Amino acid sequence: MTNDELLRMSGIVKEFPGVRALDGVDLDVRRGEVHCLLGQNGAGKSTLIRVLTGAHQPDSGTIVVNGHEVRLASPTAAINLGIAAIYQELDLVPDLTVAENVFLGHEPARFGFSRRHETTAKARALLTGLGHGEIPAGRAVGLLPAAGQQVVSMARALSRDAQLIVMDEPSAVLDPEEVANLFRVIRDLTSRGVAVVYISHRLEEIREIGDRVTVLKDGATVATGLDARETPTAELIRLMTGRSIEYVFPRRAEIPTTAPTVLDVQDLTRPGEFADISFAVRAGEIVGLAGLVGSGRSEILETVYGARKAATGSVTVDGVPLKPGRVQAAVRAGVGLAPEERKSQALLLDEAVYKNITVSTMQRFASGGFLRGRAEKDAAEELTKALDVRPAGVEHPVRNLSGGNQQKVVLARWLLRDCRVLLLDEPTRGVDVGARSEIYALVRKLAANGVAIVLVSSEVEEVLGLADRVVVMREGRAVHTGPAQEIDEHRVLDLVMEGSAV
Amino acid sequence: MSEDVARSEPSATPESGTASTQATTRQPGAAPGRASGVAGLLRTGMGRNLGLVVALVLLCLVGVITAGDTFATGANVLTILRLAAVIGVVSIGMTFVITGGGIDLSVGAMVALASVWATTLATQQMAADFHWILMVSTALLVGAACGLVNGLLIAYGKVVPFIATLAMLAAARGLAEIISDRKTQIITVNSFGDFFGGSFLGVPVLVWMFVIVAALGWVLLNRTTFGRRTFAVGGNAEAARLAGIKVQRHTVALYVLAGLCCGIAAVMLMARTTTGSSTHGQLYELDAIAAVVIGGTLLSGGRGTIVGTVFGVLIFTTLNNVFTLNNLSISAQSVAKGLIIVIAVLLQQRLAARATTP
Amino acid sequence: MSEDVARSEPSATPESGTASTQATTRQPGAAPGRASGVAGLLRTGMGRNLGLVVALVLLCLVGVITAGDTFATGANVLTILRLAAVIGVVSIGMTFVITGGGIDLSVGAMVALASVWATTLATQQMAADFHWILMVSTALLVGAACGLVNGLLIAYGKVVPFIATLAMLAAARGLAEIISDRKTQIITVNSFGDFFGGSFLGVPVLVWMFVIVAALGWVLLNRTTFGRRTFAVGGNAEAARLAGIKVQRHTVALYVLAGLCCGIAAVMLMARTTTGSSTHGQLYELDAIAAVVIGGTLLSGGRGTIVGTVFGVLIFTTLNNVFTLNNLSISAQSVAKGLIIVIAVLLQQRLAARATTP
Amino acid sequence: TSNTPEAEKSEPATSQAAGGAGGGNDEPGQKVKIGFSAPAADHGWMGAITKATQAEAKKYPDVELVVAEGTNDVNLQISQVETFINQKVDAIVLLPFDGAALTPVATKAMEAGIPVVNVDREFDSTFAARTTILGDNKGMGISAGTYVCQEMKGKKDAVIAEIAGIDSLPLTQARSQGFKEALADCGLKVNNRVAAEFTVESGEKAAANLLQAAPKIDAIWNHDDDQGVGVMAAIKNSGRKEFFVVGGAGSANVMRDIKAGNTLMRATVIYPSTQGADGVRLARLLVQKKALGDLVEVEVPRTVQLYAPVVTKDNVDQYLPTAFES
Ligand SMILES: Nc1ncnc2c1ncn2[C@@H]1O[C@H](COP(=O)(O)OP(=O)(O)OP(=O)(O)O)[C@@H](O)[C@H]1O
Ligand SMILES: Nc1ncnc2c1ncn2[C@@H]1O[C@H](COP(=O)(O)OP(=O)(O)OP(=O)(O)O)[C@@H](O)[C@H]1O
Ligand SMILES: [Mg+2]
Ligand SMILES: [Mg+2]
Repeated sequence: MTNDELLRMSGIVKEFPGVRALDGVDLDVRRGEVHCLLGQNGAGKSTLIRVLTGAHQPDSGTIVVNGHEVRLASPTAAINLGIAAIYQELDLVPDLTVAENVFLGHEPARFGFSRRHETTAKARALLTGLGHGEIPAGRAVGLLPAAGQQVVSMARALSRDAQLIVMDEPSAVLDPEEVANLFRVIRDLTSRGVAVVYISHRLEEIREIGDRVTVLKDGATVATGLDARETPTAELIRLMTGRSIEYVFPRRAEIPTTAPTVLDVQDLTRPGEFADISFAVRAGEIVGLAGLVGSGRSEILETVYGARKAATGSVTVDGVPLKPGRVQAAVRAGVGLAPEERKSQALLLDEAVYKNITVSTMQRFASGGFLRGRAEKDAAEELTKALDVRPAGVEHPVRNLSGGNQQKVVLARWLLRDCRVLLLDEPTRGVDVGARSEIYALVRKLAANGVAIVLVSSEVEEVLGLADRVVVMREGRAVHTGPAQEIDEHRVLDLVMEGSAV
Repeated sequence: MSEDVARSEPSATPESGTASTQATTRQPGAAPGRASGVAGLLRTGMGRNLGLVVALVLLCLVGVITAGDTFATGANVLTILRLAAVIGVVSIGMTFVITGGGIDLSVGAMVALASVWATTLATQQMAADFHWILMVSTALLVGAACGLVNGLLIAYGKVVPFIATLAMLAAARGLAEIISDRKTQIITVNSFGDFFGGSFLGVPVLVWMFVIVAALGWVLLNRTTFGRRTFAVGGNAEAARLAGIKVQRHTVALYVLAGLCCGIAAVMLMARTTTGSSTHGQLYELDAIAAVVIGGTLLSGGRGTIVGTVFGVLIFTTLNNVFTLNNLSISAQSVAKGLIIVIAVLLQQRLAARATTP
Repeated sequence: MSEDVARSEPSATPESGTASTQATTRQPGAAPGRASGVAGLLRTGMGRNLGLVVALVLLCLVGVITAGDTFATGANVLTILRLAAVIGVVSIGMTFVITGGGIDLSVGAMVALASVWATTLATQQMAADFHWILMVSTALLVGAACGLVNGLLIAYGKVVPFIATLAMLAAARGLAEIISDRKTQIITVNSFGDFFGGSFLGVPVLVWMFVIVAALGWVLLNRTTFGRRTFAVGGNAEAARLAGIKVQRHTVALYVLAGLCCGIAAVMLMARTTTGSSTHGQLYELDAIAAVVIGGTLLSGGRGTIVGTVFGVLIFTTLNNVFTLNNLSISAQSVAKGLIIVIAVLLQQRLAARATTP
Repeated sequence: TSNTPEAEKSEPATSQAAGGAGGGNDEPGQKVKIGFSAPAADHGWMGAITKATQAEAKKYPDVELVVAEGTNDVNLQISQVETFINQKVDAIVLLPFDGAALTPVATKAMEAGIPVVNVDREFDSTFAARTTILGDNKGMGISAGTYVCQEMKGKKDAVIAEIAGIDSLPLTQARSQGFKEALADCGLKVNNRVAAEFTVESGEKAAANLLQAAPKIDAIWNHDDDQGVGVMAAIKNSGRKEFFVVGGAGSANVMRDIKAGNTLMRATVIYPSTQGADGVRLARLLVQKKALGDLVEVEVPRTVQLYAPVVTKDNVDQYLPTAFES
């Protein structure tokens, strides 16, 4: 089977000052297979990918492509070898159009003049092939929602005539329908002999699409060539974490019938985004919003939070109406929002972890405006321990953390705050299995303490498992509201898809 | 006109402090129906620059009302254009640098150095023997060389653009003074003045030069891969690098381009003044950046417009012209200028926002 | 000194073009073992500013070698410090604005306007009757008021900082000229000069003022919620807003602070020159921004250091002093300045990188 | 020329009602629209020039003065003159930022039939101006140097310092040249030279550094009295007293100091700030086709060079009235 081998990386070491991110990683990929890369947050997956695409230079180790040892001195070198990537952090140029982003770096051109019609047409063809012909090729990418941007990244990877495509958590921002679509594309690619390296924290996806699995732990390969379908889940988790984790949702507590309504949303409307949204959340209750990407869930949360101004409708907290379009009003009333896009909406990338965590609760650690750093760090430390943020220590700049660990930092910020109402938008995006169960437990505990929680997640399982009541959204409208126990995944998906069939 | 549509949001979004407060409220709005053809270009182009157009028109109205007989004459229009030409060319180069995420404080000094170098006795002697083209190429070369140094320092030396070009500002002006011995060097090569001082189709050669540079700049920025890369480098340098764009080399190219523009501006200034001098181009950095920014190019990079820059330049020069015609007290001119700049920007914002909201 | 650690990467990372190419290679540094106490402060502070320290020391060495007898005297050191004081105070204010993601081009004009307003006949008359504190408060008020206008325009009017403060530059200087009728207004209130011209413990009052402003600035930026918010607003305004920070109000506060510093600088300049004048503070904007940026504050916001700024100011003033002591021609000074700036920055980068690499 | 214009200048302004000495020159005549452009008023003397020019124009009901924004950008200044031409003003008074650079456009104005009065910084073509009014920059240096020589009384090892103005301007170079030549005459030289920017603040800065550079000084010549305010402040701060200071330009402040005799400022060399005002007068005469009253000549002369006298305690009263308030 050696002639089948496309890529072999062996003994890859990559050291950042003070951190050994990769410590002897081996990976081999065959033509036409989907090779899954598993590992906890911070295990080194993204770093390995960046070495493979020439974005990082390894300190040692060899890379063999098609039987030849290569040195990938720059992204261009990797591209020329037919290695394309969808990076974990969206790497698009917000002000360029969709088409321009798809063909960034290799735009159709003649004598240096870009052939815009050709670019647009080709981009449209690619998008259509991805099942997203509706994404306007001429729109600035920055104006697209996260999922749309992810599609553009995919189109870009496909635009290169690649023999190996690396996908770093492409499904993190996708809903079930989109994931199915993605898999269709992947199958199409592999049938043509293209190899795919697939990274995800959702084990069921691995089962569905993967052929073989390599597991990374603390920057080293701990298992390779595992069969993606046969290896037991418990075994994978053990390999990744070194312990066994029960991947289940914590038990719901009964909400006392006397629990007061804390958040009351009435007839909220923003034309073009969502209309006539009404729901109420009682103290201790978790309400989940399910729906496809683009169904307007994030917009609802942001509107409740005052980050967007509602056209009509009202938001009341503890019986007091909030002034629309004013974040301050919401914050004062005890509303917190853990936003969807951690990088642009939540994180201060150059700041230390603990400063990111305490930024919304600064007053608590200050006397007369002077901050007590010790107290801040202690509080942050406690949370990062609970969430297993790696590397440990609260003084690293957030920028240097892995994606999943950054997400944990965002969450920690809002867990620290004593909110009356907590709005969680995709709280587990990119978070590994172990930390995920920690987060579920924490969210449950908060609810048990009387916080009203609204949860948005693209993983229907998560919404159903965690929420007490579910609101199913389709195209900006609530199509179903009811207790979570009375509805199952298939019913939700049916509800959600109904419209798209029309 | 897809990329016009793409960039037709309110272009004067503050890029600082309160900037991204707008990010989430970005209108997702249905893509403004693929406008095609000239009408589309006009519509979207106008939409984006509506505020600038209105500001310029208002300014002209003021000019016509307060000094109608002189303001609205062909000669006066040419006067405004001639004034706009020199700083205009510099501003085109600056647009590229800023769009690419940089800044160039040394433009004025480069103009001075290029003008001095191109008018030394030696150069003029050679030019007299051979052709004035020698002086022109000297100026262009000097400009490009300074730009190259800027670019290398920034791209490979990793010196922040502000500091690198500030250093170049000091060094180039100092060098200009040393070369010229702080004397104004008079151009004696008559053919040079004859050519650049002349007119073509009733329009001064200088104005033609500005028009050509602006047109080339527009094409380069909006219709070539070079332009795409400039947006990419300025908008997200890391993404550009990962996409295989040679970010460092491109950065160098941008500064060389800016330097080249300064060389051209130096030639124009030499033609206008018949001199080369180390005092030429004073405060051009501020003027050019102001024109670029008021035109809607984002100081933080990634978004730039040549048309906006041209409007920016025209607004500032027309302002000066109207002031001169109206004999406002000099100090009052300063105050009025401040007010008008703010009003123009506010206008531009409101109108641009309205034009792009369905 | 945790926040020092947090920002201890090579501080001169270009924030443009090639900028983010480095983003991925930033050192995550195992937090350099919680360095505690003075030694820790020194170590991390030194690490980050090592290049600046070395540059300053080298400069002093040159001073001692070329003009030993005059350079290394107490009087000369005081001269340098006195020169540094005025622009230093302005730079402290600028550090806040830039760290918060903005820029202030109007600092020089605000200094001029404040100095003029505080030395009008009327103000001086009142001050003579009552107390010189009246002049001081006038200057501070005028500075703060201008800053307020800047801040409101930027935070609520959404005018980009560059343009808003450029407008203020024009307007404030114009107003200063109108008020002073372009005359240099000599201060006749002797008590004012006596106080601010005096010394305390052998150190001039002006130098004390600088030291106090810098110390307060450091505490404010590094030890208070205000400072923390400044970093947040400058680093990611949208995130800050969603985290519940009043971004607009904070932005206003930053510009008021900068204005206030200009008011203080105006008082100091009045004391130094015994005058108020509309020509005071020329090109302070460039000097201050240069000092701030060379000190390691990121022009794109989110990272700022008061200590670095102080070093930046000292380097520039010492440079001038050494030049003058050596009787260098102005042109040569210019060229040398350019070279030295670049060398200092390159040095700072390399050393800072090394100091933070274990 | 002689030194009489100095005395004469102050007088007609006030004696206009009395008819003046100009043989009816001050009588209102044909309306005259004059365009005036000068460099940026970034220092006291330049501010005084514009002020004096405007004040002078106000005195004549038949003069309308159009003042362009001061600028150090020759391109803008050229455009201002072009605007004047478009406006068809009757005459242009031009204090160019750079004489040579403004020559082409001034020539253009002359060719368009608009007389140009060139003030202070000279064009490099005689066809560019009908009349030129010049201060005597080199003469200023010579006067200052000569005065210093006198005061040094043959002291051969005297330390002389010079605080120049904006070093990149030709006029500064001319002043320094004159100073150097005059000093050389008595065997002295400039030991320390710094340059400021004509502003109070820059003067203070330059002087502070200079005083450190030279531990012992015998005389300082400071090119400009407005920057001199700063120079004196720096000297006061340093507590040094071993030298004397000679000023330049002749501001009222300095003259009052000289008169009071309680500072180190012992003399100043006049560089009239009324050149623009004179320009307006001559321009008016040119347009109205009148001659200079005190001359037999029936045309306004081609060049008027103003004298640069040294003002000391002895003669200060004579000059104080014309001094500019900076
Ligand atoms: N530029 C960097 N500087 C310093 N440390 C880094 C840098 N990039 C990554 N690291 C560190 O390297 C380790 C591996 O990070 P990486 O992003 O590869 O993890 P990952 O497996 O992709 O995790 P996730 O599942 O959360 O995305 C982490 O500990 C991270 O903190
Ligand atoms: N693929 C797409 N192309 C273009 N526009 C889209 C696309 N997906 C969504 N939109 C627009 O974006 C808006 C909402 O998108 P958004 O992704 O924020 O919704 P969401 O329900 O919160 O999804 P998610 O949970 O992924 O955040 C909708 O109004 C829709 O018009
Ligand atoms: Mg990752
Ligand atoms: Mg969403």
